[in-house]
Amino acid sequence: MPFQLPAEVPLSWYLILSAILFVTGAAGFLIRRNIITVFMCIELMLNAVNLTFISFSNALGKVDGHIFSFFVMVVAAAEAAVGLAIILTVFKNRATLEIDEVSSLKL
Amino acid sequence: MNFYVLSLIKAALVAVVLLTLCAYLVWIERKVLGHIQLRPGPYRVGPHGLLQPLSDLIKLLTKEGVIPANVNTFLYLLAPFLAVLLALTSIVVIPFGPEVEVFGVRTNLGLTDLDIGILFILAISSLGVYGIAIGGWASNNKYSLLGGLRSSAQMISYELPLALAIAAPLLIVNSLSFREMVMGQQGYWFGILPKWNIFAAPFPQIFSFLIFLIAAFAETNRIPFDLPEAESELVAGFHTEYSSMMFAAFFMAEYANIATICFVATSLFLGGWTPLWPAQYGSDFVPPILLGGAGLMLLYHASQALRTRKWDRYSFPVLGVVFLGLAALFLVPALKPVLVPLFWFAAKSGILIFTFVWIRGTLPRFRYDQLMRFAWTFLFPISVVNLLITGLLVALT
Amino acid sequence: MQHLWLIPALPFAGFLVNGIFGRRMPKAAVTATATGSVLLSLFWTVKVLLGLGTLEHVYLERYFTWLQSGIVNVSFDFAVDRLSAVMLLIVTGIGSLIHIYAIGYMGHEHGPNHGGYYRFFAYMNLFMFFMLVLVLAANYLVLFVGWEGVGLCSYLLIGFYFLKKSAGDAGKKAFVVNRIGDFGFSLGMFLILIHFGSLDFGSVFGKAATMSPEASAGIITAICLLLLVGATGKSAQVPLYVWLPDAMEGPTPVSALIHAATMVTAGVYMVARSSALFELAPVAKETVAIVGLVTAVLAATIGLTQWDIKKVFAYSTVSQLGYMFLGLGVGAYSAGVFHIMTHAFFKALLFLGAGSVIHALEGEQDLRMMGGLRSKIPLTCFLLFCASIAIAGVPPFSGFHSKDAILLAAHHHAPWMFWVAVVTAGMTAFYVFRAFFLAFLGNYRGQGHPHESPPVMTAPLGVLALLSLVGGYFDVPHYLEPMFHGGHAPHETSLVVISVAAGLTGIGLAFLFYVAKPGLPDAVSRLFGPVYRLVYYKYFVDEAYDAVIVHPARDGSTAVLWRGVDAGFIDGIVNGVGSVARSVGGGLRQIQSGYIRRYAAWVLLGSIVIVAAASFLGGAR
Amino acid sequence: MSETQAGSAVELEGVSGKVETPQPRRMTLNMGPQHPSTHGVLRILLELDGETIVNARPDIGYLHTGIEKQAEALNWHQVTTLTDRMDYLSNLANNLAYALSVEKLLGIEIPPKAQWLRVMLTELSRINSHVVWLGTHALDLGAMTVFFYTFREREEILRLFEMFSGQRLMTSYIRIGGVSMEPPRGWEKAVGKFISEFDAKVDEYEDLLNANPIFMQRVKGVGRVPVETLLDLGVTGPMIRAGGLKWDIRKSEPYSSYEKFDFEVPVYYESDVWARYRVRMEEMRQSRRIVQQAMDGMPEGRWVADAPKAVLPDREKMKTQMEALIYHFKIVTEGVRVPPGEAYVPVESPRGEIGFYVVSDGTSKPYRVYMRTPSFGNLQALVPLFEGSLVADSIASLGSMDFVLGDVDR
Amino acid sequence: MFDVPLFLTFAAIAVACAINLVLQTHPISSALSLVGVMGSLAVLYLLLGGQFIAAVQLIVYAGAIMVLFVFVIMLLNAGAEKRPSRRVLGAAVALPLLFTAAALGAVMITTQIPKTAAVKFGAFQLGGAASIGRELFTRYLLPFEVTSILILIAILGAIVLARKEI
Repeated sequence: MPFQLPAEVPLSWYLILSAILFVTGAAGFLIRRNIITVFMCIELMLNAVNLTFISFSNALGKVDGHIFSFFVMVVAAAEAAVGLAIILTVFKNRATLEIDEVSSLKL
Repeated sequence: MNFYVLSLIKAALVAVVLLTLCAYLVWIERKVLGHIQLRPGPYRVGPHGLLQPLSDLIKLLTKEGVIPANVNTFLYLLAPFLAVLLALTSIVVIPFGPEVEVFGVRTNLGLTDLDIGILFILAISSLGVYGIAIGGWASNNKYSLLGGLRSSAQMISYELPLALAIAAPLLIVNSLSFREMVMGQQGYWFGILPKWNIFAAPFPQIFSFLIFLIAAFAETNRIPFDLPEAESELVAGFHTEYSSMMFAAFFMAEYANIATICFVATSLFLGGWTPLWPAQYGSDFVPPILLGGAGLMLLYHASQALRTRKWDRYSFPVLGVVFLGLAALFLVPALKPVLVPLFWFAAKSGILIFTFVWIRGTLPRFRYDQLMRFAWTFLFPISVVNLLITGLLVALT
Repeated sequence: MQHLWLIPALPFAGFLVNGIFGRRMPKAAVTATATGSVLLSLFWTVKVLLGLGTLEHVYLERYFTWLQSGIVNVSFDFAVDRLSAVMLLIVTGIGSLIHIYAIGYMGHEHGPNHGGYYRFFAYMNLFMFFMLVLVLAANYLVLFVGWEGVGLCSYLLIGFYFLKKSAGDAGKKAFVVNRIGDFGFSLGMFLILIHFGSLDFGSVFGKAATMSPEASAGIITAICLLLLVGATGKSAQVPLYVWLPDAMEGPTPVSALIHAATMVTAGVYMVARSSALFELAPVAKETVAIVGLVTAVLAATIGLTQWDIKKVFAYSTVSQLGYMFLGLGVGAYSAGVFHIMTHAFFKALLFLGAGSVIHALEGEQDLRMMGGLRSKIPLTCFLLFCASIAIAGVPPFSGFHSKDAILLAAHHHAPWMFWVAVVTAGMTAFYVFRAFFLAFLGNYRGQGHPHESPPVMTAPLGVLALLSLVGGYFDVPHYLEPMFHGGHAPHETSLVVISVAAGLTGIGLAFLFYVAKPGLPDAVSRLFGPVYRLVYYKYFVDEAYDAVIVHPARDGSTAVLWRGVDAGFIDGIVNGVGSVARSVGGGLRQIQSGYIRRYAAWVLLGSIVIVAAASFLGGAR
Repeated sequence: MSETQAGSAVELEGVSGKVETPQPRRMTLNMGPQHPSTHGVLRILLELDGETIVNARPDIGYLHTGIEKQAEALNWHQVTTLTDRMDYLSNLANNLAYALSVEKLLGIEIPPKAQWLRVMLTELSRINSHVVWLGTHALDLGAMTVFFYTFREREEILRLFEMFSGQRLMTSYIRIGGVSMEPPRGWEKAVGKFISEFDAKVDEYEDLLNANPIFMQRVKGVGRVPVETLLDLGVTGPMIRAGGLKWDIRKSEPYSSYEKFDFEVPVYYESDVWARYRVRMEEMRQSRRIVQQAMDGMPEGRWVADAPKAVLPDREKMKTQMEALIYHFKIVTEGVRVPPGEAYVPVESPRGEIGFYVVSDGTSKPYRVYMRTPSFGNLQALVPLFEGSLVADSIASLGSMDFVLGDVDR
Repeated sequence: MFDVPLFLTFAAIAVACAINLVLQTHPISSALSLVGVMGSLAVLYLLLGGQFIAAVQLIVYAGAIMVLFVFVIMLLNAGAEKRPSRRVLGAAVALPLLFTAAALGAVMITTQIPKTAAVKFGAFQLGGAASIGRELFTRYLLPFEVTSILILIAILGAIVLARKEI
């Protein structure tokens, strides 16, 4: 018998999906050079984590995972507001979005 | 009957009706606007321009769809598709009438009833900005870009008061489902005044309703908030470069959005399909009387045949008979429970849609910064205060 | 439910509307909102009181649990008994009159967004809200909310003309001095909480009555003394009275409403409210009486010499508040509260009349620049005369009744107190009529052209004048009698005669000094040169406070806390830590490239190591 | 998309040296020549910082038709038709200015009836111009309906023009020596009907706009330029009167018997779009007054001057009198011979001062015709009006200048 | 009955969009891919019984945060990324690391999660607005209030940073 689809989705599938998304986000963070894209990769990683939360919430039958991901979203919103404002300012002062050209964050 | 078959039938019905409605909204708008502006509006194609939408459609279909050089073709084509898709999606949660029995099948008048229907509407409408923003960006035109930018800022800003205005009736009815929302507004004060949310008990939601309407104007990019397509500044804003069916898609999205938002307002604030006064005082007879009256007037005018156009002599009697037939349909006992709620729903939404057109014929356009200031320094605080007062009063009672 | 919450909520709604939208609203709408809300509040008060009938028992409304933590369990309750009923009527009644008056008085605030007009009314409404919360409170914490709130409004309103430095300074002074009092009050409150385990008036007084007196005498005395500190701050008693005369920098309606009629009586109200505790602490009670007496005398003497018409009335207010404290201290709580009411009538009238004079003279406040105004603004003159004879204790007007009740009780308690108080009463009559004669008789000494105030200002004054004249016949002491346990002093006609004589003597002397023989005051002041200067400069109290408290505190902070502790010790630690960190960081900075993605790679590497360690070493099942 | 990308990234390598802050990126927007709100083919290069205009450069000439040069090739009477084509909204004022200049050279006395007719028709054309301005201006601000209301009145006026001259737009009614035709029968009734209803119509426009907070927000304090600047730039007409300068040629140098009419010159001082709007609204009312007076006091007599060498004779006379036939032949074949000299007579057109500087060398064709047109002068104010304002405000300012591109480019 | 195919479909869309996000050079394409990821995740949340969180995912993430991203990209008119110069070096460091991370994740998931654990569609009933709201306003009240302060600070920060002159 060839590969048979299970009747229900195993929990590990969700977790593997989440891991794939997370690693993709991390890869993007390390590879991309555009600040905005890098920022979006962070959002992708947060989303992956959210998926984990929701999956576990479902597996454990508790609503707490939803609450956590709710908080993650709130934090992401705040982070996006401030982060994009910083990007705007950087762009205004440096006229570039290349992340490697903004390397003065050191002593 | 099978759930899937039933859903398919309903979906097909709603899709056909909605698309026709969008087309005829344009006709209605042009007619009403024309009469506001001392001119007859569309008059040439068909009796009183009734076939105008059809001719527009044929024209737009047969036009060449120009894709300008140096645009991102994928996104350029995606944008109108996205806009119209999202605009049409939100219709699924609107309840048009109560649960009825037609030909032995019990079903809700409406496509579906999500527990979180109102959140669904908010989610879809918050996505609606993508069509415009991407269209503006992908056109590779400065006017389009400015239009897209303005619209994204505007729609984000007005979404807040919109959501806050929606939240106030939610507190009263205590449900996120549209159907329960409407069910919560059944009944009459003193047996005569409807218990709609704008007449709600502790605190009439009239302010929420007004805030909702204002924000709805902004969300649908209508005058006085039509900055994304302000023709005197931005030529045509985000759809400057679009032509033929892609333009038609944007156009249709705009009108579908108007229709949807009027449906939402009707369900949230005006009691959905609930009649204006109780059935025992004869509210069921309003539709046949109105339609029958219209039919009789048409027949009368046909008999006069004064300065009407040549083939009004034929069209008037035909339409008159059609109206009389519709009036008769409302009197058929089997169809009455289906048609009467639909009539009330349509009547309320129609009045709101008329308001949209009316405002367009009356007001000038805001300046962009005035628009944003209006949203953040007036509408937002007002809606917060409104929500707080509503919450307080609901908690106290 | 009588919906007591509506009484403060209405002015609060007015505050919200005016405070948020006032800038954009037309002036008439601002006026209507502000005055209307207070009038509605008055109306609601009357309705509630009528609905509650004779108020044999306390009527309590519970709203919600406010704080719940350990032993603290405070709910947000409002209560009405006879005491708060009287106060409610005073606050809303006088408040309404003064709001109406302010329409005329503040009407000339021009400029962008009609100046501070909407701001003024917003503050006034906020004040009404807090004052009503204070009066309606059913426990000490809610009372404290109102207490702090009225302090805030007082600060805002004293500094209303914040472009004037003196106004800003006066506001700050009031705020700081009140803080001292509030500190005492809050300590008292904590003691109550610890000792009785509750802050509700009902349960505290109930427990105090049932506890054995020996066990708790000391702590109750401490509580009462601390509460008294709070009361001296709010009610401007010695030694914390210094802020009230300066508070006259605010607009006159503010002086009338807050710094004469209502807020400053909060201390009296609070002591009367806590009478059950004070009855158990004779030492504290005696202290109250002495503080009141000292204040009354001290302020009255200062009032004799002031030239600013509002300052005269301000010191008079301090002095009258002293009277009220005296009344409380000698156990005549109801007389003290009665005096709150009559004082509210005639002192509000005095201030508003003074405001009318100032308005007529376009801002002139110096008595030396007035005179002969009787023919120019006769209506104001008549109204001020009503107020003056009321405060001077001439029978049968209102001041006579309440003052006499206090004096009788004082005599019953300790005769020497009576005699001191009688002399003070004479001085009161003297300085009030001194101001009156200087302003209205003689020749006009100013330059401007005085004009009568508009009816919107004089109409409330008329009402107040009527109340000042007949207010003594509201038998408040009798109404309040069941609330307090203090003994009723027997009526002695001889004492009444003495006090009336003192008042009349004061009036006569004033007439002699300032009308009959205008040269006499200078001669007298030359005769008692040093004493006169001492009094004229207000006993140098402000200077003394500066020298004793303010300067040492500032210099000490500079020398010890700043130079020594902060710069030497703390900065030393910080700098030391910093330099260590810097030298360590110098080594670590080699890793820091400035490229964010490299940091991210480090983070990733680190987390991989941690997760791997966790799963392979210990975490695996 | 081209954007000026001034400045470059500066490395902050721990040095405390002078750091050059790069200019924020600006966008260059090409407004026109085909743009809904430039009212014709005007091109404006805008340099934007966000939505604020940093720099504006108007580019004119897209409508250049060489009218000045053409005029040198036509005879004196034919030039009249060119003046119509400069400005389709104030053709009668243009006719009048040209006619007055030539008449000054010819030295002809114009009969009162012609003068009164000229006044009446130029004032009607002023109303025409202002209602069109009002409609398009409101349309620019997004108020569609006003446009249709004003065009209702415009239609009435054009019908009147057609009645007088047989033409709706290019009337050429005012000719050298008077007006081209005798007023038609029943004109008093038609004009009277129009002006009796017109004040109510103006009230109607004001009802639509003045009570509208959005309109007020869009015009009040917008496009404010000091009147001195406007004066330096040669701006005339309602724009300068909205700045507080009471300058109206009808009052200061009356022509065509304007001194015999009773009217006010509206002046406002704010010098913003709102003031310009109010000036024009008030001028419409005043023009109606003038038309009323002209109609009531219309003198009897002939409508052309008695100058056989310059004016075509009556058809009747031509058929019966030899002399008339000769003059007719001469004027038609070679044109009017104007004595050598030069003349300039300014006229207050709806947009401001218009004048034709005509030079004659004694032949039947002008040696030179130079036009001082108000639109060109008013357009000078574009740069100070635009710079520092928002794009949306610039639309309002642009509309408030009220220029006709044909008048600018000639 | 449909949940396995639905999961597979939307998981595939999510992964495809995520990879597209990383591979696209133009930020706006990346942003739209991220919207795709979020949309498909919202569907997965629905499968997991999280109706409320799915709606919030769309409203907050896709509807607000990503619109903000698109807005900023359009505002800055950011062009496509230039070819990275140090690609080889970056890849040489990053890819082994990522591979390790992925392997570690796989190991963790396979060893720690019981094989039998499965997601039954419709079994989880607590994902509605009511139950989440109740938890949020009782047990998680303090964190909830703290987030409001966080948002306030973020607003202030954004305003201060985005001012014309800084």
